[in-house]
Amino acid sequence: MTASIPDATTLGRPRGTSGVPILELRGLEKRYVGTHALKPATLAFEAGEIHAIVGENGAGKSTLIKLLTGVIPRTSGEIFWEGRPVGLATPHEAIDLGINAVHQEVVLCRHLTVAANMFLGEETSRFGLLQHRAMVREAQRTLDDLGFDLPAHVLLGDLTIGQQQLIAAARAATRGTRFLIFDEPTAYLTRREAAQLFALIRRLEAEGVTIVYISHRMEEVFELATRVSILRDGTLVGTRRIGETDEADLIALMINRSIEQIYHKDKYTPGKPILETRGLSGPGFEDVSITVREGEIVGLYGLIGAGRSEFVTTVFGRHKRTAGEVLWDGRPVTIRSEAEAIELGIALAPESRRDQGLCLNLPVGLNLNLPVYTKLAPTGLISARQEAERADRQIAGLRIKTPGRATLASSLSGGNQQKIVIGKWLNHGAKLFIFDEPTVGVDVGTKAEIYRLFSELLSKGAGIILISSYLPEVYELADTLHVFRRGRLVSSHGYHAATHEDILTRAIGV
Amino acid sequence: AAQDVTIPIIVKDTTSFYWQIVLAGARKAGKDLGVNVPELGAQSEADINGQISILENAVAGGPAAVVISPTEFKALGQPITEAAKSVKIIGIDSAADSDAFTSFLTTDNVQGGRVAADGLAEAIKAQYGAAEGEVALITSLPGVGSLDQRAQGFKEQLAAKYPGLKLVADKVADGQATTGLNIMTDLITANPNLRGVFASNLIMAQGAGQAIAENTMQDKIKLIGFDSDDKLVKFLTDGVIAGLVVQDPYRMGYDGIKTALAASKGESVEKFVDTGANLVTKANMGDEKIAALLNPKLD
Amino acid sequence: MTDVTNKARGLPKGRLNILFGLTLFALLLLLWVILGFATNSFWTGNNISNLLRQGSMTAILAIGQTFVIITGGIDLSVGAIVGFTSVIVSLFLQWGLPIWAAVVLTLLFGVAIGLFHGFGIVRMGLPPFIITLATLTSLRGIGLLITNGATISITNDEFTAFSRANFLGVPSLFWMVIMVAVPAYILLNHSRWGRYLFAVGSNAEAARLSGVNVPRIIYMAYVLSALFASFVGLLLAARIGIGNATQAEGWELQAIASSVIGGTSLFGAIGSVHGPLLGAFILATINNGANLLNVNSFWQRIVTGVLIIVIVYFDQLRRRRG
Amino acid sequence: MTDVTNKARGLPKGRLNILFGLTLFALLLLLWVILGFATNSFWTGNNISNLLRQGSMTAILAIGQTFVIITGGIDLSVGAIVGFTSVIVSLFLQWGLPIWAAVVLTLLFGVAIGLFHGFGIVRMGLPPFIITLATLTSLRGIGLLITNGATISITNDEFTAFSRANFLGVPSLFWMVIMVAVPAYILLNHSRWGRYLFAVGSNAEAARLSGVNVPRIIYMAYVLSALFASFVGLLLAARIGIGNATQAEGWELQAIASSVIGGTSLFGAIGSVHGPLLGAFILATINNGANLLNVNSFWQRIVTGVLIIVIVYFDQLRRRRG
Ligand SMILES: Nc1ncnc2c1ncn2[C@@H]1O[C@H](COP(=O)(O)OP(=O)(O)OP(=O)(O)O)[C@@H](O)[C@H]1O
Ligand SMILES: Nc1ncnc2c1ncn2[C@@H]1O[C@H](COP(=O)(O)OP(=O)(O)OP(=O)(O)O)[C@@H](O)[C@H]1O
Ligand SMILES: [Mg+2]
Ligand SMILES: [Mg+2]
Repeated sequence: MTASIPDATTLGRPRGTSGVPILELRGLEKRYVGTHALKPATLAFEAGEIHAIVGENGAGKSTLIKLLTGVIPRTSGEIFWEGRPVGLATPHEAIDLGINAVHQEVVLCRHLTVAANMFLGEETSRFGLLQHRAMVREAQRTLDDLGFDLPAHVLLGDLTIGQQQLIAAARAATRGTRFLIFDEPTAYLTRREAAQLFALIRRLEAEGVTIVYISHRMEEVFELATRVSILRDGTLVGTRRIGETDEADLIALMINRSIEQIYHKDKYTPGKPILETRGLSGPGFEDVSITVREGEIVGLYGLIGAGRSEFVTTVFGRHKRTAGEVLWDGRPVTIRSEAEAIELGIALAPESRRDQGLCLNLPVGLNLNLPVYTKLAPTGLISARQEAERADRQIAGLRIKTPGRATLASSLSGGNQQKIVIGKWLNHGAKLFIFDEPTVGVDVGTKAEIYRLFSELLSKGAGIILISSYLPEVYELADTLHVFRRGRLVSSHGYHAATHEDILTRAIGV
Repeated sequence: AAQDVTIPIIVKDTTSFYWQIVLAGARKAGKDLGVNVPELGAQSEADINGQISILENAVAGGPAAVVISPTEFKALGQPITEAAKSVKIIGIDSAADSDAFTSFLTTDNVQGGRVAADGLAEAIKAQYGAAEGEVALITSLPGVGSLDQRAQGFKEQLAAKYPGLKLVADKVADGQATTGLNIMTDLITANPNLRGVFASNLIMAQGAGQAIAENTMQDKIKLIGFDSDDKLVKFLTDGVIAGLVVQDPYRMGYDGIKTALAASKGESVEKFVDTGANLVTKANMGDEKIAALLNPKLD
Repeated sequence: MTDVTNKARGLPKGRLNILFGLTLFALLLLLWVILGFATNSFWTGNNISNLLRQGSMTAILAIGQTFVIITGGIDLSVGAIVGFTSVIVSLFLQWGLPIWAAVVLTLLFGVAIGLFHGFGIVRMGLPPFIITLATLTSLRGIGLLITNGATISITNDEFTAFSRANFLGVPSLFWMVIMVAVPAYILLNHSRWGRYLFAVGSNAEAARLSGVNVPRIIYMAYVLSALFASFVGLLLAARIGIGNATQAEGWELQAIASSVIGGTSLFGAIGSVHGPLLGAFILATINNGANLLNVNSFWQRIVTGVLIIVIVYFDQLRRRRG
Repeated sequence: MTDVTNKARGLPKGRLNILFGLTLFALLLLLWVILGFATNSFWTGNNISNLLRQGSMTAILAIGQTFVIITGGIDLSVGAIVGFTSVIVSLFLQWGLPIWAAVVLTLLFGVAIGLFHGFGIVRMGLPPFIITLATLTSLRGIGLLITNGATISITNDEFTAFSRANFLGVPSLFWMVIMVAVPAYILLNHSRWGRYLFAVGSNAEAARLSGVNVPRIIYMAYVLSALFASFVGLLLAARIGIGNATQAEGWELQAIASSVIGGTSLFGAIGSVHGPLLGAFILATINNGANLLNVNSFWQRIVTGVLIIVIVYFDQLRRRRG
């Protein structure tokens, strides 16, 4: 038996409730070249609990999860499953034990159908032949059963990221799972989808499944978890029962300092209009008229697929508008390409860092400088010194956790990658900044910093369009809040002029 | 009415100058005799399967007779025997493993190799006083029947008649003039005592000739090529090349069609015709007969 | 390859594959009808037999190639394998081995080459392009070395008679296509390994995390491709009656072109069995027709190039609209 | 291609590129030292000149190819362009055009071909593999049609003398490599277009949203590749003194192999200028050495294949460790 081994970091493992911990780590450690991603960690997961893990970007949360699911090999340490040591060298081994995970970035096959993805690796077949129809039926039943309004026969690539995330969750939940890990599952979900996910989690909990839940959103942690562990800089700094802690306590443990206020907002008197759209229509949205003034944050809220991203990318010249006008500084303009938009003074931080935001296999420095090479090198020839200086300044300014500017973007943690997506526009000298889901996967500390940066931009006379599916964020920050539903602008509200419930009702459209 | 008569001619490789001359001869015969002559052929001498397909397609078209130059002795045997069941087959240039040919007009490639050996020996003798020293052979492509036969004839003749000539390198290229050029320059480097080279087709002779010209080795190394075009004729005139073995492809094409037409009408034709291989040197290139071989009338 | 060309991926396709297959089939029929009017000889039994024979080998290669391309790889070695195995089987027959033994041993060579490719990709981490390019070069060299640059004649008439035989009026070579295509179809569309081929091509990491043995799937794809190529080597040897290492030069590009014309995506995860079949027979028809119409063989090349562009362009269009 | 082989990408490399370049250089030197001991003739000035000449054309092709591969594409047409432009320039010279005019016009042909590739990829949405394969086929056909399968002799001695000339004791062909490589190096590493090439190869959508004109960069890559190929066509014509459409067959694969040996990743976004140069000269040295050692030309092929595997394997290893 292993239960007698004393444990320094866990604060009194509750005994007697379910006996032997279902999964236990002893001195588990992971080193990458140049990064000590997880320092020896000892922790026990009780059977049937919902265990949250919180920590800053790059604290090692995903690394821990990858170790538990056999995705990457560990440097040292031991893992015990129901008291027995296990190797966990391959994903297969983890799946066989009943350990499944919904990873941070959606990892499913876009070219396969939803049903094929749900059954991937566990297909049902008769005489060696796949039971196509049976699998689709079964997958559809599961989805319906979970209350997800999604078709099982379409290609996964045809769904939005959020919907794909739900499929990933449904899939992990239905595989004879005994231990299920969610790595920031709500990052790309709207409130409604998040509610569906929570219902699923509750249900699994009732079935006795042990759940590990990673999130940067504190209220989710407090809503769901029974216990919470805190990682800081690869070190497991503590575990708390949820009743014995509060938000401030967790934040202090995570970042080693306290934040009095996350949503930092300075009010500026709005100046001249920078951008105006009049009856703008394009792919995925129709008849949208908004105005962004100097010193103002315009928030766009809506459910997934409401057409907000399409609207801003069209303004940015990525798609062709089909009707309406765009006015810049009061003059009508036609923006035919992204380059023209940038030339005018528009900056866009897109929503999907993997697909739109980053050149993952290129250095951090190149990613940060990509939009400004026209300025860095007006003649075409680049000054290596200037290039390096600028990159270093951004890395320092945004506190991007990386060994250096030459490191590849792919080896950064999710949140730090997000900082690059935002950071590359900050010193660009644009007048209008469009941030599409800028704080997805970003830790509280950094969030606060990003909001402070917003203020700084506003103080210099810039305007901001902020898209967020996370209502508290837009609600607290936006001077004007526009609500989108099915590609149309359905209502506009001043700062704090409507309640959360009002806005949600508008977005869902009763 | 004669235009309804179709006699396709199938060569080994339409992308080579030599076969274009054969086709030119056939074209002329077609015009003279009022016969429709489709000009067919694979895109490489090594493409045996391609030629079989072309033969099959040609026979399917219901021609009066077929003139073919088989790329490979064994491989084309069965298909030709098969084809001969429905039409008369006339072979040109090379043989095939079939006795179904109505007539044959060939250059003996083995004989061509021997002629090359003789020419090389003579040139070396003229330069060094005796047919002695190191020589090399450059073949354009592996696995091509006619080239293998030339190599065979060349080597046999060296062994039989010129014991003083030692074959120090037997190189096979990839059909590219540049490769021939590179092989030749490296041969020059690696064998300072090299006295002669036989480059056994047009492209290799062009590459090797260029290497000799680049290194101005024409007085030290005697090069014998095979077949001709104006580039090689210029080399010959300039003394870069010692000699060329030249066949009579034009006549092969012309007489091939002529014989095929006769055979298709049921007239009796000669079973074997040797169209010959001649050594051309700077000395005899002015002869009328040779000049006609060097400058075939292409249209 | 470049993402720019890649927009089509994200859009719905669903059953479109089958539809597209039909459209390609319509194109093939159209070509046949046109040729039927343009020449007297096209619709003769003899010519159709020829056409079927001529497309057969490329078709089989293209199916194997498709498996590899679906995983997101490429197999440049198939032409060289064809030439090499034609030498091997001729050698075995020359030694007096019975046909069945020579055939089985030759196919085993194919399997071994495929395993080697899998090993290079999975264990050594080499790009498929490179390892198969290297095999291409080396195999031709080994084959030439064995034959000393010459050809090996096959004197076993039973073996060579096969390629000219007909069965139920259809050339035996075409039966071989069916014999390969039917199991290939079942494997690709109705077995879990087929599913995994697509999964690996779509997102190897996702497949791995789902417990799919990705290396095994990669091995499978390359072994099948090499096995099919060695099978074609047998057919070629039977057809031309000799073993010669330089044969089938450039067939890898023909096989890839057939596959892509048949709707396979070089980015992986999109492909079928009927597609490459149609692609191969479209290419064969172009050549056959050009020969019958007495089109200059230089024009044939030009036409082939242009047709490849046109066909793939319309494929792209259709998918984008889809 | 398959993601499995792709793990190496995620790891940090930093200065390793330079180091790797050095190591390849060390390999080249090692080969030279060994050949110096094994033969008497290797280190003669004459042979070094030959070696430099022999590697030059592939080297220039490989640099152009590298630009394309960095964007995540591939250019299969370069060999055909070389053959085709050798015909074109011979024709111009035959017409009596002055050398400079013939050269400029020929290079313009190259640019036009590159623009066509860009058009096919950007506007028609064709995969690079397919459009360049089609051009390969068609260009050879057009070249053959122009020459009617023959060769066009170049009688302009001034033009052909160039390839034999030396300048400061170094063959003029090698000077041409330098003339191409230096601007190519500056373009790739010290200009913003170079950065854009990498960005497009890594993630075209991200590049686009950062204001990069992605289509223009793709056009640029293919135009450069085709331009370099037509330049090589000029050099080839000067060197062998003829224009012939079937020349340079298979050089595209040599160029790609040189590029990959030199560390270029076929997945895009990784590559340099010195890498393909070293790759090309390593391949040239293998051939030159084999000729000097009088190695059977069949063995040469085998050795080349094996060396490609070994070199790329160690490259992968080094990167993975890095
Ligand atoms: N493949 C890799 N190679 C090198 N370092 C890596 C690699 N993957 C992660 N790291 C490093 O390990 C550390 C921990 O990363 P991890 O992804 O676990 O962070 P995280 O806590 O999940 O952060 P986030 O909240 O941003 O997702 C980071 O510093 C990251 O840069
Ligand atoms: N290229 C396109 N052409 C036509 N319609 C499109 C295109 N891309 C997306 N759409 C549709 O436009 C709508 C808006 O989608 P989008 O994901 O941009 O909304 P959103 O409000 O940004 O939601 P979120 O960002 O939360 O996912 C969706 O219904 C989507 O299917
Ligand atoms: Mg993470
Ligand atoms: Mg969006």
